[in-house]
Amino acid sequence: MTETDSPELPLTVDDRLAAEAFVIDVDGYEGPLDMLLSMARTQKVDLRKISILDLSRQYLAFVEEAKTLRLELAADYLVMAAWLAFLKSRLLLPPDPTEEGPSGEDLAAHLAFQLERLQAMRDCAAKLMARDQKGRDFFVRGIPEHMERVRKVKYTATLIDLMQGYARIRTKDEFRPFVMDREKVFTMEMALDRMRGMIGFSGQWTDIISYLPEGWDDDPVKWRSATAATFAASLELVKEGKAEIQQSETFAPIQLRRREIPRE
Amino acid sequence: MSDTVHEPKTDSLFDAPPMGEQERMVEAILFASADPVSVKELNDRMPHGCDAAEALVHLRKRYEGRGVHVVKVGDAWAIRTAADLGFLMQRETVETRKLSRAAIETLAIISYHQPVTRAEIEEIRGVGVSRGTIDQLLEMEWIRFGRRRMTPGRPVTFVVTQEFLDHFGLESARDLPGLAELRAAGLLESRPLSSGMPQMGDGDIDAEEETDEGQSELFED
Amino acid sequence: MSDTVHEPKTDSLFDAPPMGEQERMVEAILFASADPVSVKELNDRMPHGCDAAEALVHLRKRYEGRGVHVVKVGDAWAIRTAADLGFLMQRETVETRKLSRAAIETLAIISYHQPVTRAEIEEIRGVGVSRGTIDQLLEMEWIRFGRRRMTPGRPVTFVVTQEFLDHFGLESARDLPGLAELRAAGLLESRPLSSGMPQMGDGDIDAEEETDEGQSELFED
Repeated sequence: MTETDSPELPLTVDDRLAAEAFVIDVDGYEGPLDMLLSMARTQKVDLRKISILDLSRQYLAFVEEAKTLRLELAADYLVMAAWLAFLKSRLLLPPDPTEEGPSGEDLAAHLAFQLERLQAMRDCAAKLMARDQKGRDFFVRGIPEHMERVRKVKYTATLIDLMQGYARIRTKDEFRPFVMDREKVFTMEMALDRMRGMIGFSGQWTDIISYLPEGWDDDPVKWRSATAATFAASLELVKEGKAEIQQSETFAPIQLRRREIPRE
Repeated sequence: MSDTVHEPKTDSLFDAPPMGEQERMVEAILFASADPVSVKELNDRMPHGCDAAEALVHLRKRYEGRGVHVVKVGDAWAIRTAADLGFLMQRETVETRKLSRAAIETLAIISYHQPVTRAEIEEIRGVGVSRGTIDQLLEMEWIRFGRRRMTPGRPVTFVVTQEFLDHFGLESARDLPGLAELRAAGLLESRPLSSGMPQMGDGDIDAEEETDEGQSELFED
Repeated sequence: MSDTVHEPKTDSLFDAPPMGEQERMVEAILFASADPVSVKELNDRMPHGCDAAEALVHLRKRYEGRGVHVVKVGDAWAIRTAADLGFLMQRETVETRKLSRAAIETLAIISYHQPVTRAEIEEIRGVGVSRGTIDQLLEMEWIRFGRRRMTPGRPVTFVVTQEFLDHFGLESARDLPGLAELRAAGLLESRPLSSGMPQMGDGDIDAEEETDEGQSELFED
């Protein structure tokens, strides 16, 4: 911070100190309204009796000065300056009856209201922060006891549950209400289950009829169901790549054997 | 859920415990909790037929002038040390993050004008409110989102929380210092001017309705 | 540090606060501290000339019979919930669940065959009965121990309780429908088992339940 290193700005030390002060001040303001408010305070009157005209002049003078000092002003400040210039002209010129919108006095009154409200909020903020605060002036319980959540499970059953349970045991079978009697149906799932266990031992071509479960070959209805299921299951095994299937001619026996897993 | 609170006592299968016992129960529950406990929760935790609200009246009186007080925080209650004994508690003092001037002012505006939109805060302060300021207050749980304003754009509003009341030792937002005077002076009204004034926020303040909703819906839920 | 405790009061430059004030101070400190506080620490924190030990005597008396007590923890002091109000610190949530299949079947066997030993239950079910299942039914007070069977080993028997009868709306266990009635009601299938029929999954269930000792059996889903 030497004093002679800026030849393009022929300013005195005082000028530059003042300029720096402006920069700092603008930074310190929370926007143009805040700046107006602190300017208004220097008028040392009730905010309601403040001279908006004086305030506008003061603000515009500040902005002019900032310009000559080549200070960068935030857009907000310039917008406010433009508006205050407009307000100033309205306040100074006689009212134009053809003009729409609020009068200069309305606008000035509104600005005064805004300044007063901002000041009021500032005072409130100060009062709020001056209150006794938790953790600073008063304190909460140091050893709070955490509420324990006790989860209690109540088990229940109905008489039907009980009887169904008993029925299940006495029939040694899954209790299945409202299920069609499928005594004579051999499902593909059953066939698949059966064949999966057997296919591994079948290196030779074997007639699929030999896979039929015991006791399913005498009753024609059961035989048909079992044969169809076994055939479908055979195809499924082939599809899964676990078996190979062949038939030499129409109506010839269908033969199945394990598929050797090719080495990779 | 909520109807359990005002259940007539005649419904009770058993007699409620005597009021002295109820007072003890409220005392134990409030002592055990660092956070305020609502009357509803007190009633829920106490045996059927208890009247926590009445027990609270007795308990509060009992602790008058003592080292700890029974305080009301919104619709909940808590026990807090007496403020005049704060000097004994350096050990318990929590270093709170220093709030910026912007944050303090924003907080004051929200508490006095709630529910209030961001645009309204900006109009009052005459400067944009940074996201960080709002975020900080939300994070401290001193403010929360209120109902959306039924105006174009349906902007969100901000209101203060129970934690705010607790922190500043307020029974309700109506007890904010100087609130009545400010209202009488018309300083809590939203008074937008139809044209001219530069707008600092989103610029839709003009569109906001002019009704003074301030303080009318302090406790939304 | 330690010599401050027994410092004679006459050394004090200022008069110590009145005992009532000292009691308030102890109250506030004990309330706000995260740990129990020793008499020495109380004296250190309180203004010069205070007698925390005496204040504690008063405070302790004041909290006698209240919802919280001043208690000694080691050589330090703390405020604690009165033991008889501990129940307030718990919130009970009751969840209703269906009894597991194993429990229902065991219960069914006991109700139809009582008095019945565990070995007999297992024989009828064809599956081992876990201790957990029996314990659960005992705990629910739906079954209880009957007389010991006068056979080698004198095994205990199980019978159903009045509680069980009440729950199922039965006057006595003899009112339970018999096999024929179960069949007539469509609860029993009359189809005889075909020996050639693959028993889907039957073997699996046995193996599964037998290894399934204890708690896991209680929760079917």
